[in-house]
Amino acid sequence: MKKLINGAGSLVSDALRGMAAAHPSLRVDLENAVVFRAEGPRPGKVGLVSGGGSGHEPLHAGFVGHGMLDAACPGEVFTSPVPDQLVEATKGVDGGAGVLHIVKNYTGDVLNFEMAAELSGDEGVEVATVLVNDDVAVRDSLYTAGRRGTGATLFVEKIAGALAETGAPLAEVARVAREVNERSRSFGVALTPCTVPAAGKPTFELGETEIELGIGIHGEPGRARAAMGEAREIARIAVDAIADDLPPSGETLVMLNGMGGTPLIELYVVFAEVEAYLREKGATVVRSLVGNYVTSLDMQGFMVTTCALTGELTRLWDAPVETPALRWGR
Amino acid sequence: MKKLINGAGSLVSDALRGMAAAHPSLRVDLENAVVFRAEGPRPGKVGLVSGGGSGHEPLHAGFVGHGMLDAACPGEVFTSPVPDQLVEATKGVDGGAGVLHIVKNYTGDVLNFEMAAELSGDEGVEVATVLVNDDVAVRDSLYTAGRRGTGATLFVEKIAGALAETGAPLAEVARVAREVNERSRSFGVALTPCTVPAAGKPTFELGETEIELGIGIHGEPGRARAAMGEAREIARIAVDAIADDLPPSGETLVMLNGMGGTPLIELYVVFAEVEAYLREKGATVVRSLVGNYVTSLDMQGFMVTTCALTGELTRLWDAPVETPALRWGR
Amino acid sequence: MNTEFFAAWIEEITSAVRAGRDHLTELDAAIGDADHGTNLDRGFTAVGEALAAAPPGTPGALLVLTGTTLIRKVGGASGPLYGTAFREMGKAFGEATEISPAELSAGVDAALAGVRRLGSAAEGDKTMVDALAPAAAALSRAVRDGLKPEEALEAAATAAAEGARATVPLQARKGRASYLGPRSVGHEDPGAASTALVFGALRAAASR
Amino acid sequence: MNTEFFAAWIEEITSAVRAGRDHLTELDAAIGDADHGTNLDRGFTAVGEALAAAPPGTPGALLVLTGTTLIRKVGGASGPLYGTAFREMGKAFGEATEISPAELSAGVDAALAGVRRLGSAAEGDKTMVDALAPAAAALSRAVRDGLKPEEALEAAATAAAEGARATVPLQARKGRASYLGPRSVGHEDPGAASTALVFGALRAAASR
Ligand SMILES: Nc1ncnc2c1ncn2[C@@H]1O[C@H](COP(=O)(O)OP(=O)(O)O)[C@@H](O)[C@H]1O
Ligand SMILES: Nc1ncnc2c1ncn2[C@@H]1O[C@H](COP(=O)(O)OP(=O)(O)O)[C@@H](O)[C@H]1O
Ligand SMILES: [Mg+2]
Ligand SMILES: [Mg+2]
Ligand SMILES: [Mg+2]
Ligand SMILES: [Mg+2]
Repeated sequence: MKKLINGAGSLVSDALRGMAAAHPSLRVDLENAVVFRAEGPRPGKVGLVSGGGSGHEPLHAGFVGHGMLDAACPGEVFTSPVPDQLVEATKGVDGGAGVLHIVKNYTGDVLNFEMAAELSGDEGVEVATVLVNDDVAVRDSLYTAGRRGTGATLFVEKIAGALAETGAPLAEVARVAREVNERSRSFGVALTPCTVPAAGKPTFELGETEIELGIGIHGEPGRARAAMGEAREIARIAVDAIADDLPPSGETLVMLNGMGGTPLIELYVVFAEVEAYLREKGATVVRSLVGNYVTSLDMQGFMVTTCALTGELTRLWDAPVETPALRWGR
Repeated sequence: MKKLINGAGSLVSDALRGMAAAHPSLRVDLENAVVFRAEGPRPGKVGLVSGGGSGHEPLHAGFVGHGMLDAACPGEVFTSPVPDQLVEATKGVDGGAGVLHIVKNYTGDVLNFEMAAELSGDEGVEVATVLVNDDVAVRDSLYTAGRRGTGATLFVEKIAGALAETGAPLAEVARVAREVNERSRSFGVALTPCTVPAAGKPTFELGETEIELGIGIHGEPGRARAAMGEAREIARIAVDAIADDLPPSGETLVMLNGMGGTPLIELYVVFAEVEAYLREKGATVVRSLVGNYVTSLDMQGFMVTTCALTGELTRLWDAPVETPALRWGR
Repeated sequence: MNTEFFAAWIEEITSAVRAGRDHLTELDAAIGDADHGTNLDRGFTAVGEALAAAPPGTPGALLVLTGTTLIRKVGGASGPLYGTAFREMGKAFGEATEISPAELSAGVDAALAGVRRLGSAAEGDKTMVDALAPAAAALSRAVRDGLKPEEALEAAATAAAEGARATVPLQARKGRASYLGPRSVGHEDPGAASTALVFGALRAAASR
Repeated sequence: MNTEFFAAWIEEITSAVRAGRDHLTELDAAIGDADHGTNLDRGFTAVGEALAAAPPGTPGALLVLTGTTLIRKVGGASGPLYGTAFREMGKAFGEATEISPAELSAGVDAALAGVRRLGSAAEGDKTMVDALAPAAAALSRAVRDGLKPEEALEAAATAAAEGARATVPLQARKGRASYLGPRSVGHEDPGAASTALVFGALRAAASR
């Protein structure tokens, strides 16, 4: 394992120093490991706090800024943040209109955010929570911890962030956030595992002609292994998995997300296939993102995330956003 | 080798289909393999054409748009584009004020652009050329093909593109492009080789504790091999190599560029070290980019590119840009 | 069992976790996200610092501080779960300075109840509950049968270890491993394995 | 040597490049960017299509079309360089329908001059010139010495192959390999190796 780090123990704080140096629009609280907007909370605006394990960059700290998050809490690699950190963030972004917690559905994230919401409530901050659970690879949610939160997190953060910017009340922001989640689905494929720095070796082994289908974003193995094929076939497997759960139709937002180690040129190849196949199935891709947005360290592979748009969601998606990793309109 | 492709032969055109589907702001001429701005040339504006081998995405097609390039010509992977393609692009972007060719200094790129410039001239388009050669890893340029063009290409494209947008004449745009190149330096480090799809295996072998110093952007081995160390040490090696050639001072633009396969969290760790060390050496990083901008397929590693700013260059850097991979101010 | 005893327990856990860190992380790599060993190691290192900074005067206070520190420093699923377990056990001990085997057994029951409440996992879901529940049961049986303290702790440690091993053939229904569906079968649950270490450490503390 | 002869030459080059593609790409991987074999294979495949689409009537026209197609389809350094070589050779043949050994030799000299002009590489810079220049010299010597055509082509092929092999100990001063400095020593130049294939194909065409 070769990693550009000064040590696995200091990875998150070293990276936060880099973010602080690179982005004057952010205020990085190194002590609490919270990334805030430099300008602080705006009175009357709902604050948005997201967080989760590190290793998914640019998620979440790369999405702090106008039109998106107010604060992000990075945990250790693939480990949810701790309650103290989340409380610090929640208090720090409260402009009096309450705070929305955006939580990916993993036991660890859920438990730590729950504790933080309770503690923040004790300190007088109104907190609403949206649970993101878009990953169709997890079936039988009765017998599992439920669907994982993956790519749709970005959609929720962007769209709820845009609505919050208009001064909408907490209940409204939470409503739209849940709606985005309900209209979104994801499915991921890995060509290689990733290597967690503190573990020092790949999270699983994969042969030269094998791929993992239905992966999450934590280097975990997927639900099944399949033979490597052409981009076209693999793209269709992912779209079919999504379509089985929510038949694509109408104006659709698509993210073709790289898992961190896949060259952009390959992501465009896959996107061409995904777009064509969705069209064949009757949906129209009217908005898209292609690139590394919700990653698993150095994993090679991709994830398709779709969101069935409404007029309101499209308008909010198009609204200006100014963050390190997503920016338009300003 | 596992790649998300439909075949090495169709890689570039498949990816171009993906770009066309993802970016309505682009017009992709699939037959000639040229990526244009959708809106076409603006009368009186100097056109900017860049190009080079594929495998460096988002360079160059990801930088086509307002405030940057007018067209990009992707060649086969790591192979310069051909003259026909470049002529097509040059004619297609000419708004009557002439066209600037931005050429990275590699024998292949130089020869093909030269031929294209001659052919375009025959067809009545005035062409000026800027040769980018910022890579300090190549010394003794008398005994080599000269310094390679690497990271500074992005700076040249952005800053010359901003000036062209103001309606400045070709000579002026070429002048500022050359100035950016002269004020820029790069040095790259690889932790792993990359795999060219048509070749099917890694371009070189590197042990578990070895790194390559002074790499280019074509998966070629560097000038020397060294032992893997902490991010801090490696960052300092890169900055020292640049400083040996052009002592850092004053307001500086820095790109901490990932080679394609390195997680963003590691790039931020390295950036923190680069910024601190440049500060120690007397320069002030006032503008920066951290991410995958000029890549070598799936290579893990990074490149530091610096540019000693002037008031004019900073203003042009800050000017609005609206391309798939670089966007602000619009 | 006095405050020193419980301090020794925490020390024993800390060294067992340190020694077992890579093993726990490997178990987690197979069916989770490869951080369980690192998580607990980070957590108990912090617990050591917290206890040294402000040594608590009672077993209850010591365990509450242990739990609080775990919640504050670990993150992930195991942080709140282990944290709650130690906190509930500490709260069950109240202000007492000497803990009887029966009180210890009641404390472990409280820990189990806390974990169950928070994570809503049942036995057989392939989680730490599969080691914690049999340990609690064995301890309470031993107390009821009037076994010597060392024998009681031995029984609890054995039950926890057996419970952990018994997670191998199970299909996970809680936590990350559940995402794997049938592919989670054939691997030991990392949280159950660490719970076995925790009860092994209790036995070790008693035979110090 | 008539138009068919030169068509046969191009066919022989095409199959030699196809067969040697991976080897050439490996040579390029060692000191370049791992595309030389792919580049030439793509180029000569396109040449085959172009010649089939509009079969030229003279050796000169055939070689000019070959060169133009290489320039249009290959890219990289070798596209313009090989393209220019074939174009210059074709231009040197003019309208002639039958080419004598002396005219062939003059054509190869013209090709060499074209490559030199474009790439400004000298002998010893570790480029295709290191195979092309000795081949040109051997051919001109053979013609001057009145050797039979097959012997002359044999001499050129041998000289090209030896020239290519002789690039191994050299340090590159042109092209991508020059960036490696002393590390370019110990590897055969891919362009010199492909030039040896080109002259081997010329000999093969003669003995068809
Ligand atoms: N709902 C739950 N109830 C009880 N224990 C759980 C639950 N979910 C997970 N666990 C335990 O937590 C362990 C994983 O801990 P850890 O790896 O530190 O956290 P994470 O899963 O967040 O990475 C699992 O092996 C399991 O024993
Ligand atoms: N300036 C030059 N003059 C002559 N030949 C050159 C020159 N530069 C490169 N070459 C030849 O081109 C070959 C490389 O061709 P190729 O790999 O197809 O192009 P690229 O270097 O652009 O990838 C080298 O091995 C060398 O023989
Ligand atoms: Mg975890
Ligand atoms: Mg090349
Ligand atoms: Mg885990
Ligand atoms: Mg090459």
